[in-house]
Amino acid sequence: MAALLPLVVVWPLAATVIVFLSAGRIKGRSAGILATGAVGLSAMTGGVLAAGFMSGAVTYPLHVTLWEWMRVPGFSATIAFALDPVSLVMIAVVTIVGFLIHLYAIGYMAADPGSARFFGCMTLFVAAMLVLVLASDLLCLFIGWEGVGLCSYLLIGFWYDSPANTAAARKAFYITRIGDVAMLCGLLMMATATASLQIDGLLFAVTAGQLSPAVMTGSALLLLTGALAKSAQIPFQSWLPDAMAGPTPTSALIHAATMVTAGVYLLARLHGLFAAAAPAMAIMAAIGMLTLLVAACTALVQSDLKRILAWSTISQLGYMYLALGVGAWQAALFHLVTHACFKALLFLCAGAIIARVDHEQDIFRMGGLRRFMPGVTAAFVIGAGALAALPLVTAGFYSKEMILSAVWRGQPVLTPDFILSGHLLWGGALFGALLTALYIFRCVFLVFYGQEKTVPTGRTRWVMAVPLGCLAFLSVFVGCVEMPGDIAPVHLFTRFVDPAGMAFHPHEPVWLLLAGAITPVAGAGIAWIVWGRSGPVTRTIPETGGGTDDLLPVMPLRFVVRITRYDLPDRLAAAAGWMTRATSRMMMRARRAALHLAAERTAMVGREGTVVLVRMQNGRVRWYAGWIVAGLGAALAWAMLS
Amino acid sequence: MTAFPFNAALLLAALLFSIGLAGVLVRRNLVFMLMSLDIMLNAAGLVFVAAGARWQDASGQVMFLMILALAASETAVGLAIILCLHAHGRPSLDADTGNLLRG
Amino acid sequence: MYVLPLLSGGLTLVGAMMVVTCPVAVHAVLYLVVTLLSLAMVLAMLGAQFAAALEIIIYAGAIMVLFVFVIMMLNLGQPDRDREKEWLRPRAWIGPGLLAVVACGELLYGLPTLSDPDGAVFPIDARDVGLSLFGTYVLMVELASFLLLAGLVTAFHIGRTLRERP
Amino acid sequence: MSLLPALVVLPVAGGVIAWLADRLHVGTGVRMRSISWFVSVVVLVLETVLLVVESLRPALQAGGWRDHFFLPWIAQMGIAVRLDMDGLSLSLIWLSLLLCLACVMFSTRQVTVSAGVFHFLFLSTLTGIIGTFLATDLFLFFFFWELMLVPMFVLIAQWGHEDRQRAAMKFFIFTQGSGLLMLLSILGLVIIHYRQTGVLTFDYFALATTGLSPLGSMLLMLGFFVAFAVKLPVVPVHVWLPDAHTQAPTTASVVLAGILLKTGGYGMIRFDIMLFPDAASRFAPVAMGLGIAGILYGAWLSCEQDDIKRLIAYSSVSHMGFVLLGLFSGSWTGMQGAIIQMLAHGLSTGALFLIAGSIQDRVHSRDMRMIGGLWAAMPRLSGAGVFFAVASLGMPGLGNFAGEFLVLLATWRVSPAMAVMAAAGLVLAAVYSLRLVNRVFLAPTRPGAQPVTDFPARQMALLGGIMVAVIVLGLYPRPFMTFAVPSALSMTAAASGERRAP
Repeated sequence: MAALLPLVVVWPLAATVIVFLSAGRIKGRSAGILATGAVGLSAMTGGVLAAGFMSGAVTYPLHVTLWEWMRVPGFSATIAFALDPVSLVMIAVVTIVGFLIHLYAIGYMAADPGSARFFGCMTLFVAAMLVLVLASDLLCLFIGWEGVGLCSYLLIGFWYDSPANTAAARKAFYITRIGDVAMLCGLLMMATATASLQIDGLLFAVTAGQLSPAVMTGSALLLLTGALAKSAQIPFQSWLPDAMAGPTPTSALIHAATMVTAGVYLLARLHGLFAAAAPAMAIMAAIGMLTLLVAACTALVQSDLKRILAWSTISQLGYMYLALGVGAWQAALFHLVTHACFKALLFLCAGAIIARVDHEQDIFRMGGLRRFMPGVTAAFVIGAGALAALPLVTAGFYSKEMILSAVWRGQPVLTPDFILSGHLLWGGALFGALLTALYIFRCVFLVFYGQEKTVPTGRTRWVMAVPLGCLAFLSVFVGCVEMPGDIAPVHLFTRFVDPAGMAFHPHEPVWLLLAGAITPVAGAGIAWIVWGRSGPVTRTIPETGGGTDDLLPVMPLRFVVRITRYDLPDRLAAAAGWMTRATSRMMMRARRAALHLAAERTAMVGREGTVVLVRMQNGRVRWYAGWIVAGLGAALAWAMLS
Repeated sequence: MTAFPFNAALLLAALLFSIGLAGVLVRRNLVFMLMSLDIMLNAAGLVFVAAGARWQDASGQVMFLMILALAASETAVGLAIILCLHAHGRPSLDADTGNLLRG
Repeated sequence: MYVLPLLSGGLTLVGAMMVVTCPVAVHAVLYLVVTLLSLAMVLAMLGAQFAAALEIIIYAGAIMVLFVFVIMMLNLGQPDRDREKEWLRPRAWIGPGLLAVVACGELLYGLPTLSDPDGAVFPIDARDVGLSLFGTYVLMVELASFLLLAGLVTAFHIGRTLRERP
Repeated sequence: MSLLPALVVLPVAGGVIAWLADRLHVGTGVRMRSISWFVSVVVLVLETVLLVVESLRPALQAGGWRDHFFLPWIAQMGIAVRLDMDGLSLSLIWLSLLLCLACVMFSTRQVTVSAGVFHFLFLSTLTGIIGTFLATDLFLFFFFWELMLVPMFVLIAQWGHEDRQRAAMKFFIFTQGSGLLMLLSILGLVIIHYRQTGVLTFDYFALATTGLSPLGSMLLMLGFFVAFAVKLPVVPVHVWLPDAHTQAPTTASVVLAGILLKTGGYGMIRFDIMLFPDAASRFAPVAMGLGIAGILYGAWLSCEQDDIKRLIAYSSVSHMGFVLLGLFSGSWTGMQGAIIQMLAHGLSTGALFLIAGSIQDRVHSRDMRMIGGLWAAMPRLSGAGVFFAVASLGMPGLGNFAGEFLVLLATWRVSPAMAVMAAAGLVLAAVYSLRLVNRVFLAPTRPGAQPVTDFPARQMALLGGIMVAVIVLGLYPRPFMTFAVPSALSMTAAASGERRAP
């Protein structure tokens, strides 16, 4: 059984190596089939492991140490994998969602000449993500962590013909790299303190009190920074919307389902450490809260379909961080799973739509599409419902409900004097849920209802339709594994990932549940009034551009929107980038000037010296004779004087 | 024979040498430079001979002979070069014009 | 008593000065001959008759003839004389003169003043020189012969190229 | 019978043969242009065989010196031909040979102007480098140190690009001047040793036992340090490097970046830190500061370059900053990290220079604005380029990261603030590497680009070998960490201030 664990990673890695080694001999379609098959094999291997796990054939955690990576006095690192429920859940998400997206991509990328490269990068990404998920050593995890970043870079900039795309790719990499460096510093701090980065050993050291509070808080904050950058949370959020420049399957897999949730996974994995670092938790919760609201507001005023989904991803990740911040890492993980399903579904639907309307991404230029693509419409609506957390029938409802109830009870402690109120956070999260329903149903109504503005061509191929169906199914039913205690006492997920945390579900007021259920419905209703009715308030293309429509007079959101529209951190990042280059250029110039000056001085001294020397070396015999005599005179004088 | 004092010989040699030196330095014509050189060589020879006479040693005159041989060959070669230069379009025999490493 | 030494020494110096300052080549050669002859006189007075004889025969005879031949071949005339005069402006004398005076002063200052040995001058004749020459200094003679040979070959070579490359 | 002298002499002898072969062919009129190239290939293959034999021989001491050679040279002065090999030398020689083979396979065949001389100089540089890595007699070391300098100077000055004379002169003056300082230090050490023991010797192990005053050892160490710092290069004296790397012909760039810089690091390990441990530890804060300055400054300037070779050259400055930082962090960890970083940098940057040179051969420009996207035309070249650019930005799992991580770990133990600053260099590394990728490889094809040929399979195989080596270094550096450490005058002994003869 243990031998199967590395295989999970090996399949996609092998596919990558084959695709790249073939040097273009494996063309798009076969590369796609190869890649999909590899990820499928990976999923199957994961399935076998899970089966063994369920049947008790494998006791967890299952550790496989492949080899020792480095060993120096006072530190050692290994390339080692570990399988426990949390990583099993992540494997399931990565491989199953990954498989469906790969399948979809065979159809989506069929016409692209560089699709072999695309599939090579995608499988490399899956391999790196699996390394990240499986690693039992934080340094080994860091391989996967940076690996996914690299693949993200390669895939965002996949269509490199447009400089905007490569710029977006670089921006994504730079911003996450800043977080990575912070994380690396956190790793160094812990490595110095504990001589190893083995996760189990580390958590043991935390519980045993071997680490000083300063080290724990410091490393927790540094790791948090890395995670925030990876998950595009404030203040690192600006790269994710730009990352939509990549092909849609990439956006679905990397920038919705898996990579951006790596930070959530890391923090869930290290929840023991963070539990001991209360300020980090409070900061996490606050950032999650802030991000989910700001991103939701921003999503509300975007007009680009993929960007709306990107902001929505940031917002949903904010929910996860909020949950992590109040200590409900199970809830965060559960939301991660459901979010992976419905967000992947939404992205794939968006891809299907965009592919058929001639790569138009502006929702105001679409409309009435439900008549041309009923299947896609159904899938999108299911996804939207799950995102908005429509009660009972969607997976998103259960996971969001879990978060909300956890937040209600949570009390993040920033300092002993300053405790965030869980109820306040709950209110914010609920308002976020309202905004979520608003913006996603705004999309639904603008894109699928009303008059046609663009007539779609072609049809959605089955390789693209099948994944949509599967994901729609998952988006509806995956939530059934965990339900609030008031509806049904089903707690399969919590039991699975955290058997020890049984005291997680005390009874709470029913109105909490009701509020959580009604809010999305209300949001959808408002959206219907504003954008959906036969005589809607706004469905014309906004004149102002930049995504604001005349929602603004209707909703008192002007202020928030104004903030988010300007995307301050993005400006800051741009300014920082500009400053970097400017200072670099200045240093170059200064260096040149300094060198020039030095060279001039040297040359001047040299010239002055040379004049004398040249006088001496003019090739005239008489001068030479003169010099000889002068030398003679000097020698004689010296001899006589001394 | 009237004796020539040793110190006087040295004085004479030094003056002769300086005159020859000044000649070498001041004349630009190669012929005159050669002549001045000969004067300097003679000055050196004079010192040798005077020293030989002072210490009653034949070595001084041997050295004088050597200087003579040196002067002979030097003059021969020098004059040959002068002739060569003259034939190659340097009729002025200006020593200062030969400062470039070209024929 | 000192007339002859003074005369010969003075003549030597005057002749040398004339050589250095004279603008006409043939005159200079003649002054040089005068210098050499008077120098031979000095040598003879130093008791080196052999050296004096060689000075006259080889220097004043052979080498000076060589000079004269060359000067004849150079075919110098009035323009050359003018050029020499122009080259011998007083300004041209400053540096060399200074150097020469300094060198001379240093030489004179540095020379030891030695008293003459008592008694008469014992001449060192050709026999002594010959014994020394072919005894102690035989290797040097060989070297000198090499030098002369080299000088011969060089002069011949240069002269040959002169003939072949008109 | 030791093979070490053969190892040293073979390249230069082969170089002479290559030269003569070229001359003879010119003479006979049978103009076979690449005859000297063939000779070089044969020589390098022979050398590789020798090195394989050498690597497989049992070590003289377990875990210590592997081989030894001694021959009196100038006995009166105590100068001898003394060569010793340990794991560090062996790994660096392997690196040199691998890169030289790569050079020969990739670029030296393109040299048409007096190819014989070119190969002679190239191979004699190799002799100088191998000798430098092996010599344990200080005089011999200095001899080889200078030997590798002169042919390199001629290579740059004669076969370089547009501004080659100036660059070569700069290179020469910097390295020569600092080499003289080293010579002074060597002589000073020898004389002090002579005064103490009455034995005049240049033997490394004998000199290591010299008792020195603190000031004296500091001065002598600084003399060595400056020479190695110029080679490494350390920031204030790196000025020669960008010019030399940029203007040198491809082969020389690769040898410069891949190997010559490593002689600086090697010298610092063997002749600075191990010879003067006390002075080195006192000097460590300054050296580490210089290392950080190098990391940040090199990376920062690298971000703003338009010339592809210049960009890589500045990135070398940055990477070598890590080496300096690690060496002077005063622990095994840092030393091992620095060695790994040296090996990995040699491979990745050497390969990048090869690729840059190939681009220049094909596109006739080094200006990244003129090159444009190459992926469409040359996917193999571009793929390799992306790989090595990614390696140089410090991707975990590749060689550079292993080295950088160990260095950072060692630095963190000394001073977290320094480690943070050094780690910030990694962000800049991402900036310049990805700029390179997005301006040369993954970029829109320039309109009007000439059709070009991609790398043929055998060159790609060689590059693939280098890639595998980088990956192995990154994922399994342990054997190198135990193998490639300097022997004998061990660090632990050095750290505690006592010295031990071998």
